[in-house]
Amino acid sequence: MMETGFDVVLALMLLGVGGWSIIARNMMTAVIIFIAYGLLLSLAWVRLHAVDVSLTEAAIGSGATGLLMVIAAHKVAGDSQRVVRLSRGFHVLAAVFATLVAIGIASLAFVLPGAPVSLAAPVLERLPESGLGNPVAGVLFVYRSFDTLLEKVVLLLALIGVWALARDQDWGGVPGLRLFQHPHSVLMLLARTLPPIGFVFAIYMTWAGADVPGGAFQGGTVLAAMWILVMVAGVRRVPRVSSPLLRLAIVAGPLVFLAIGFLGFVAPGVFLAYPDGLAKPLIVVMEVALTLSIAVILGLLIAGPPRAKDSA
Amino acid sequence: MIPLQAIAETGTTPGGALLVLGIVMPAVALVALIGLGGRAARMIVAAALLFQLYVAVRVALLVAGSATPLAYVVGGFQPPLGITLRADGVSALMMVVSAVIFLGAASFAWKDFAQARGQPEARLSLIFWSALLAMASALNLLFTSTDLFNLYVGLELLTFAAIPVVAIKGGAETLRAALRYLLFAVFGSMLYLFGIVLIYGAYGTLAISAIAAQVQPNAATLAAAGFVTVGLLAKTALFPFHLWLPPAHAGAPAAGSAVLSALVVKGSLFLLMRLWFDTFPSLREPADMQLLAFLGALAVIIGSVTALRQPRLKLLVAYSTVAQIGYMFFVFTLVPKTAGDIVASAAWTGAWLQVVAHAFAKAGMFLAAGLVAEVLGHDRIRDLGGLSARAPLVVLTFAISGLSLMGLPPSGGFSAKFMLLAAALAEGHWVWATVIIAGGVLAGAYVFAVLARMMAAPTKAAELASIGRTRQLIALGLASVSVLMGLMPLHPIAFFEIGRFP
Amino acid sequence: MSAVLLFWLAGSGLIGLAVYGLIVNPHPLCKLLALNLLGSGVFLLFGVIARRGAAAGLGGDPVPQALVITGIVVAFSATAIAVALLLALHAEAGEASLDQEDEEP
Amino acid sequence: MIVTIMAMILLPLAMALLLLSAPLGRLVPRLLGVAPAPALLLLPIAWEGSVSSYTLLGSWTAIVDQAGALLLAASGLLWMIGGFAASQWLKGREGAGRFSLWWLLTLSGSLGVFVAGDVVSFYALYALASLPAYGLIAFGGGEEAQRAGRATLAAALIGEALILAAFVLLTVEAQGQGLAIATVMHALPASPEAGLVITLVVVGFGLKIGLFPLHGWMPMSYAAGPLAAAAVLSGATSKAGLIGLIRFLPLDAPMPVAGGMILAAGLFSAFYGAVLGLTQNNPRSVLAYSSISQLGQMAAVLGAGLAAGVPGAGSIVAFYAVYHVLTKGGLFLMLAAARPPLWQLLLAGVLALGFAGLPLSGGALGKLAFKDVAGSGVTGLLFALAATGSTVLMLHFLRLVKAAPAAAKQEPLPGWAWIAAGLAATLLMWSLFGAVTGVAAGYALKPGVLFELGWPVAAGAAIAWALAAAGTQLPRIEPGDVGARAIAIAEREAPRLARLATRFEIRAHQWQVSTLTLAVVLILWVVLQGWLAPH
Repeated sequence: MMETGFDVVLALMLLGVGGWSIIARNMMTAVIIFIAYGLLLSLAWVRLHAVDVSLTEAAIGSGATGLLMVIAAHKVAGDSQRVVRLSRGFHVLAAVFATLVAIGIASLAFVLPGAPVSLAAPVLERLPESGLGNPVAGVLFVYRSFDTLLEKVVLLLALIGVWALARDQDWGGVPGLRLFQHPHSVLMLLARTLPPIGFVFAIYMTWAGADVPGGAFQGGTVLAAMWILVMVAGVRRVPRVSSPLLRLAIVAGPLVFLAIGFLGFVAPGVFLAYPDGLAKPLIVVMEVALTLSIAVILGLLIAGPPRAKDSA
Repeated sequence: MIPLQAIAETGTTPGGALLVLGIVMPAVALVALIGLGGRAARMIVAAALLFQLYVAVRVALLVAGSATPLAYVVGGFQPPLGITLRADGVSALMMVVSAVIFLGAASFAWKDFAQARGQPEARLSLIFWSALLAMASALNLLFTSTDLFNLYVGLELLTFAAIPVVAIKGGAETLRAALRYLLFAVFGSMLYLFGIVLIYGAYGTLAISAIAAQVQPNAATLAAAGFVTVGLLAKTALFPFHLWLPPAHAGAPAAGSAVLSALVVKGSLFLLMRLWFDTFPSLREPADMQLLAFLGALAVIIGSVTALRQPRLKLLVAYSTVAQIGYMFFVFTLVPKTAGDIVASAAWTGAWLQVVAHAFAKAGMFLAAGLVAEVLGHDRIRDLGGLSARAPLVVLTFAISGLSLMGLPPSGGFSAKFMLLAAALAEGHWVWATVIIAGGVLAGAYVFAVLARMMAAPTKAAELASIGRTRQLIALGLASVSVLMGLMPLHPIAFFEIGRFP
Repeated sequence: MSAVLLFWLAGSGLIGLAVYGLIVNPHPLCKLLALNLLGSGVFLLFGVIARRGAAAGLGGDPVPQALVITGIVVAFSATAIAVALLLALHAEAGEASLDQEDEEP
Repeated sequence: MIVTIMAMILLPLAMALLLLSAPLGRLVPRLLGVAPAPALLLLPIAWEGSVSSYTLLGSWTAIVDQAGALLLAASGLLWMIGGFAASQWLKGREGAGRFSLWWLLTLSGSLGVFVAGDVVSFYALYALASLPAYGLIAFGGGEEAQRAGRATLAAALIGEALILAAFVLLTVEAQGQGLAIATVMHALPASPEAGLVITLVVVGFGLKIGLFPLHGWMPMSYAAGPLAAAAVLSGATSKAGLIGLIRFLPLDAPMPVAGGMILAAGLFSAFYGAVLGLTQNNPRSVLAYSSISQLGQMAAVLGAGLAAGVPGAGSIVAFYAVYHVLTKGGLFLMLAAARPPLWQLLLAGVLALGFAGLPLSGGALGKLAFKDVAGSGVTGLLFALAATGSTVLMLHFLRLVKAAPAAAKQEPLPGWAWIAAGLAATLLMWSLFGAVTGVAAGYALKPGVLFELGWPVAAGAAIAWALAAAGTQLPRIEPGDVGARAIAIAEREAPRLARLATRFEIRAHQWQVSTLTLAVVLILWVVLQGWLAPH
């Protein structure tokens, strides 16, 4: 009963806060509400028994995404939003169809096939082969490691996408974050308040997954998010995008991942399969490299395209 | 629980590893490129794309030789736990087409995105070549993966690779186009993803073969199919979801536009066809398929007319893509549910011929448009006069690409149109037949409008830049493929049918 | 009411809100925010599906959970590119707006 | 034979490709007359009644029969004469390369279409005969020329569309047995879509031969463009439409209704062209209306053949067309000279009145040839009256030529060209008559026959004299009359519609509209699935 009550409140808050972030007039307000929403969502994930997701949501979905949007909102705050004035009728029309979509999806809850389907049992059944304890990590690094590999390529591409926007004369320089170093900006406030929350999550993660190897991945992303905040606060300098060391850090994870994938061709004879008994050590090596790369890439994504060559 | 035994043909076949290489090798090249920096870019890209062509041709030969699809179980875990790659006839076809066009576009762009010797890494070089490699990888993934979530990652990879190509030139208009493209495409992806969520909820698997084996027309599945389809429509830029396409395709560098128009929009279209013909063919509701055809018809008519009224050549070509995509959506209503008869095969072959012919014609046309802009320093259609004297090969390229777009024989465009029309008329789809024919007239009008300007006397003496012969020949070569396709007999092509799910 | 149903309804509502915001909110940053909200709603529904699949001693089906993690990273990548584009557009045009000047040719 | 056919189609295309190379390209405009040479190798077939088919490349096939060979012979000669004339005219002219390109493309299609043996190659060559003509007509670059070019192109594109529909229907009705014309036509009479196919064929090819009311573009386009171009377009390429009718009307199966309707339409066109031609004072327009009239008569003969089921009607009409090909082309070439001397006027008069069947002229033989098909009685009389109309029209033409002011635009075409064309026409007609009809040419000299041919001409001359004597002033009607009006309306309305479509597109590609539509389509999709599905 207690739990249901909590869930009801949480669900209502999610809707309320999410809706608020949509209708908020001021963009900065909307973004900050969105970050709060993300934290609420992490709670919901815990309630859904998905702690791994909860951590990822807090670190990336709310933290890193929120940070990016705060930066953006700060910069474009002056935009007049002078655009096609939409008529009231159009608003109503949009609301009607959005509501229809929502109602349609909601109604599906009652028509999903009665007997829930699940891959939990097959996942657990073959998990011991890999030596992993966390079934989510098992999916990410064993059964569907191909997805995870491609996801790393996606991250690389995101970096290329951000770097594409540099001016030619600035290329090779340092990503610019200087504008956000005003000591009293909202950002600084966040930079001080968010790390402890992230830290709490990191502790929770460690506590929940004491012997669970999959924890390192989420931990890495949480720490990456924290590193970003530290960078923004100006504690650490941002490296040049052309620095070979930086490039190495960027590709280390994907490179190790690919190498282990190809190793599979040699040892068990299948791409992305692990040699007998070596699964766990290989995965650990991979995760260490990935943690580094993820942290660096996330940091660079938030730092934005290089600004000027000689700013350092 | 999961009917594991219901999953047919998921084992690795001989040569299946080629499918992995097709996806992974461009990724390896991408990692090497970023790690080593843009200075080594072109060598890496050349090696990767040549290897890709080799892989594609090998796959096609193996599929054709055995008349069965290739498959590879990644990581050794069969669905529903793991991911299987699978190449049937159309996968192999598209792999070859994309490998050839990538090579063509890369050779065309060879000089534009060069890296000066001894200079620090240039932005253009790193960005363009990285994006090209990522697109190549993502497309092969879309052509061969049979896991719906894996395909989602592929779709996103493709979009993220396309964005830098659009935005690379900078400038407000281009950036705006890229942003529109990204936001709209991500909207589409989210709808697609929700469809997948429903499918997983209903079947506990994301493998196409497993879903196909147990699909039921229940509410969840029907809604899932709707979300997935509409999401993919947004990514394919079917009218009126094309809002991002013309500015994005017109704003990219010529080689980029060629790849975007020829291949990238086909990625999500391929997936759409994979879904409706392989995953849940039994759910093809005539009313819904008519809705797709209706939007396709709007695309053909409105797209062509809008193309006719564009002041700039690249925009005209981009709107022509909007129109040509429309044709491809007739296939959903023209291939009857009960496949196997000659009408179904004709429509099926026609649709794929249209995809391929358009790919080559449009690649050639965009490269030609790029050369036009280079020769004249602008691409205003009104002032194209005198081009035929200065750059006859470019005009020829435009003309023969146009031949295919208008659907005049001999060209792949004609064969495609002829077969689609035959299927439409045999089934009594008079309205769609009329649209297909009217689209040809309108295409003729916009192609001729441009050709007439190109052939006209120069409007004013202008400083003309010179363009290399090699790039003209590359453009001409790609366009010629669309014409040579017209020499194939007008029969349903058996290769396209290899490995279709029953 | 079970948590499963509750969060399904919440997710549906979030998707509806996000779709509305995506259509009518003019500023690209607002659209981006709506897209993220949309994504979180979709992920939440996937989480509900995972929770329904609790079996074999696990609190939820680990496959959807893993997929959501991948999805979140992918969505973040999109956000990163979008923000960079938006800021570049803002710097270039003085204002980040998606509306181009549509003139009658 | 295959080599000859391939050479005939490919030589002009190869020459067109040569234009791409700067040094060799400069030679091409001088060699336009050589391009149709391979066609002349096929000349002897015109005397044979045999039909043979060849596989050219893949599924592309050629068919050589008497009807095609007759048209090919005449057209080949005209293209050759016109080509030599054009080469002379092009000397040192700006845009010679451009003109040659359009010329050669049109030439290739114009000749190739007569031997195309399957629907695909027919469609391709027909398009080649039709679309590049735009460039020839709009060559001058003036507003009027461009307008004429656009109208011609629009007519050609619409015609192509209708023909494509007909061809695909034919193929579908033939149940995928093949694409050869003989195969698909074999299945037609029994097909439930026969009526539709014939309608599409008549309208589609009718656009090319200027069948009323599809004739509006013809006077416009023949009045524009260089004379050499007008000569080959009016003489040769218009016959692409004729061969289309010959090939794609099922002449071996009697279809009284369809045939009767085509007969009526053709005859109406014949009279309409003759009467409207009188309202023109530009000799080029008069010739264009004469073409409408003449091609109308040819269509009428085919209609009569279809009604009665006369398989040989094709050859007979083609034979009649031989005269028109060369003479009409020749008369256009003649207009190059501002004030021809009297003997030339007389010669032109004889040639022109040949259209009306002036006894002993080549045209008279054509009329005799189709007499049996056209039938006697009322239709026979109507054909005779059409000849009367032609007489009046041609006398009007001669008067205009004679009265042409000295300041009339001159184009330096060689003076021999038109005479050669006219002589070739007459020679061909006399030498072919026996081979086509199976009757010795001496038949045409019999007094009864001479009277039969002569009275409509005499009547026409009388009418012309009466009109002139009475000083009747016919109203001046703009070239293209109702057709031109229709074109003008299309010119006004099409951009308006296009603007509407563009405005719709601009609205549709706004973010909010596009995204809302996405939501609407989503809902609609599910609704359609749920409500209309049988499950």
